[in-house]
Amino acid sequence: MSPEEIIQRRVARELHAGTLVNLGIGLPTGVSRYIPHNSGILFQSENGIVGMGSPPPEGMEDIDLTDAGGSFVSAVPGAATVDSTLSFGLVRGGHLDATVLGGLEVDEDGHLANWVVPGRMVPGMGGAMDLVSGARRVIVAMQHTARGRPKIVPKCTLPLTSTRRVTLIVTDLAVIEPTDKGLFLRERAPGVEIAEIVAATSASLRIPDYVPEMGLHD
Amino acid sequence: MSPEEIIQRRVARELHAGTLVNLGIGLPTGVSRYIPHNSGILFQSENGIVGMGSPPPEGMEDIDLTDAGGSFVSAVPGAATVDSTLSFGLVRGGHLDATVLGGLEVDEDGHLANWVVPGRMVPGMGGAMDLVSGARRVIVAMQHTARGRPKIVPKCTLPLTSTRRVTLIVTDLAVIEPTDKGLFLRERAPGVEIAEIVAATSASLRIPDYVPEMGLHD
Amino acid sequence: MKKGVTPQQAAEMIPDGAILMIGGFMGVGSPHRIIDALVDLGRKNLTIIANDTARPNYGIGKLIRTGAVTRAIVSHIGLNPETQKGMIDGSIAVDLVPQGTLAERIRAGGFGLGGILTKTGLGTIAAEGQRVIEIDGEDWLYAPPLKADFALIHADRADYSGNLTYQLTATNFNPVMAMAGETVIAEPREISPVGVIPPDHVSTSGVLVDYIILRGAA
Amino acid sequence: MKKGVTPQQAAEMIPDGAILMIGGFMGVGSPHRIIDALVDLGRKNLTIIANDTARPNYGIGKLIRTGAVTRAIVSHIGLNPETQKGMIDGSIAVDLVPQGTLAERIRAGGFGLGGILTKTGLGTIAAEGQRVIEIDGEDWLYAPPLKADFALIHADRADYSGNLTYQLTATNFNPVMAMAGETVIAEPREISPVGVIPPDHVSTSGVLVDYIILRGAA
Repeated sequence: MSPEEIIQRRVARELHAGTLVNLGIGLPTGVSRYIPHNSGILFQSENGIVGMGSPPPEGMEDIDLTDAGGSFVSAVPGAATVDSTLSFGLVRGGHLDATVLGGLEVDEDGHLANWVVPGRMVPGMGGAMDLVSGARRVIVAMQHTARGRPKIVPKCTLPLTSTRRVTLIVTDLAVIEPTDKGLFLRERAPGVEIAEIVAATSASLRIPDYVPEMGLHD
Repeated sequence: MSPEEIIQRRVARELHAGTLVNLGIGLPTGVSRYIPHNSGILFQSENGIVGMGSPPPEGMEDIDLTDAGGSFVSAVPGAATVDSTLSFGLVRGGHLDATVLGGLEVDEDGHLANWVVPGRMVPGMGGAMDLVSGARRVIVAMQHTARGRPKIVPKCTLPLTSTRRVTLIVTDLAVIEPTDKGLFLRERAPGVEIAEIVAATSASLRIPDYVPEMGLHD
Repeated sequence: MKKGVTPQQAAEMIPDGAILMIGGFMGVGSPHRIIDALVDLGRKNLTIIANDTARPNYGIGKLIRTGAVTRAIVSHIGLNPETQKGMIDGSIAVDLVPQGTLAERIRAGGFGLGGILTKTGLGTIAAEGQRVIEIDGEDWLYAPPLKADFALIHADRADYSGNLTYQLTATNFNPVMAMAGETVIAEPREISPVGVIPPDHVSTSGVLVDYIILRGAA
Repeated sequence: MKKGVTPQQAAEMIPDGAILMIGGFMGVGSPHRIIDALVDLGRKNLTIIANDTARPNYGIGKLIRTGAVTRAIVSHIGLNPETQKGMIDGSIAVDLVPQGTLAERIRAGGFGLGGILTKTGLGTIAAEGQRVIEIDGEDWLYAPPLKADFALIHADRADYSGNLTYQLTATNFNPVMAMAGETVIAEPREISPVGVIPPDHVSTSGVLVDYIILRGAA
């Protein structure tokens, strides 16, 4: 199983029937592959739809229906179109159960940096700052390290996306929960030892007596 | 011609083709009687429609289509439904060309009082404060006096609806324009002498050399 | 699939002392069956956030007549002398709020905004005791967001997943209140299978709606 | 009846140095024919308020490539390296604004509000130099309203009176920008007689629209 797949399958278990969820572009988008059609989970895309569906069959694309990355998508039965003000009203107003976002860094305060690398990458924050500030739960889905360097750090060196603490960090090695007492190691990826996680993390981790292996969504 | 009809016919001349107009309940509503159907003027009702039409034929009322007073109305071809936030976005955002409102008092600053008589009448301001603050032009349509007492006064004794100066006062005796130099008498009602207007007005009026008789809409 | 309930079941969820938003404008577009059930249960000490209190013993006026309401945040009570009487004798605390300000305050509550900045009411008694914020040398009246324990709304049509449509001036405050209630109960006139309402015609997404009043349930 | 114009006539109305709002999200729901005409005319020194600058030489990206844009107020430029390059070399002043904040700032401009109060961006570099307002002990980030000389919007359908409908995620910023442009030019895909769009399906009332781009005009 690839690192991405481990992350996506584990995140899928965090999403509950009957709720509204926003998946960021890239790795988070792939979480939807592990959500059954009858799950009762609705996906929001911040460019204006509640009830986004999978990519359409070849040749059936609607040029007026894309995700926030501009890729063609479909709509599930019961979908609703929303304009940009209502789309972010859903986000900011606490109507979104969860957002799943990629991360460049997360630190011991649970702060996320994921929108800019000054001098190197200036994409703009798009909807990320609203999502992290407004969603009821913020789940960071990212590889544990980037080119061997830890991404879970004592203090973010990159500009923050929000000063709000994220809810959960899911990586290919671990599930970590930021709290006001620091970062708690909650789960290990299958076959991964605690020492391996600690070695790949520059932030200080709080390690309970029992750290189970993560369950993965089918 | 009744005093109301003089006022309504004169106000009708202030409304221009292709604009959006809000008529207050009561005397102002009657202004629409003197607007031809092909005028290109659209009426807004703040409870949620752009393009309000005349009362429907007997037995054809739609219980979901009323004016702000709760009376049944119709919709003109090209009408649009708006919710309360958009309805007042049109008002506050300066998209409404004119509002025509009744008045209890108007004073030398051009300030209008029309929503409460403390201790005697507590109706609430409804949409009046937004309309007076937001419409591009505010036309007060009222009888010149109430039970013989002037309603155009040096300083309002009743609580103001807005500290914004109204655009024009149209009464059964006169058309008066509030400016930063005071109230200018612009027109006399047919057959009415200037002295009669001055006598019925406790505010000080600025009187140009030539004060024409008002033209009335057919 | 949303939970369908009878008006009685809906009313039983609402305790004495609850803060309720109730849609409608002079009773047009109000959830009349829920109101009747609240009256039947004899609920007390309710706070009502609504445009108005309709007419005596009609719509919200029924809750006024039975003494269920001890506080009302409304824009207009002019057509319900019983509410005026309650305000004057002190049995109902009435906050009169300009209609556009009321709509925006509810929206701010539902959209996660910290309040609104408006010109409406500035310098009038409706602004007494309220904060004025200067921005670039210009004064704006600040008004705080409004939220409610329950939003009781009318709809023209619902689908099984809670998507709602409204009709004409029965729209009014219903969609914005659907954003601002902790629990949202919708009383539709018609109920349809999912997919009957096209995404572009959904005015309120089902993700905002908690309960639907069942058809014909007495 | 609205004035119909060709894309060229529309572009000729827009002077060098104008402030433009342009609808669309990664080019989906953008007024492509007006953009092409602006490029053909070689307009310069434009300020663009939009969600993004699409991709290189696509949609708003065409205006970037031809050097027509000297300032951009946008939420995202990640998929257009030419805009990023312009930002870094200083040829384009880019203000990055969180997407939900951008939508609300445009709305505030069009709805006559003094700005917005949001948590989004608070404590991040996106809030640098911006005003923080404390309300009941809680900090909110203030962001000012946005208006434009012209709003250039896409629509799915217009009627002769300028009423507009949108389709699916091509809706995005178009309806809110229609409120905030001094002059509003709509580029619909289809044009219908008045009455073809029912009042409840009109998303933007024709009173907001000044010009309609004619069908097929080359």
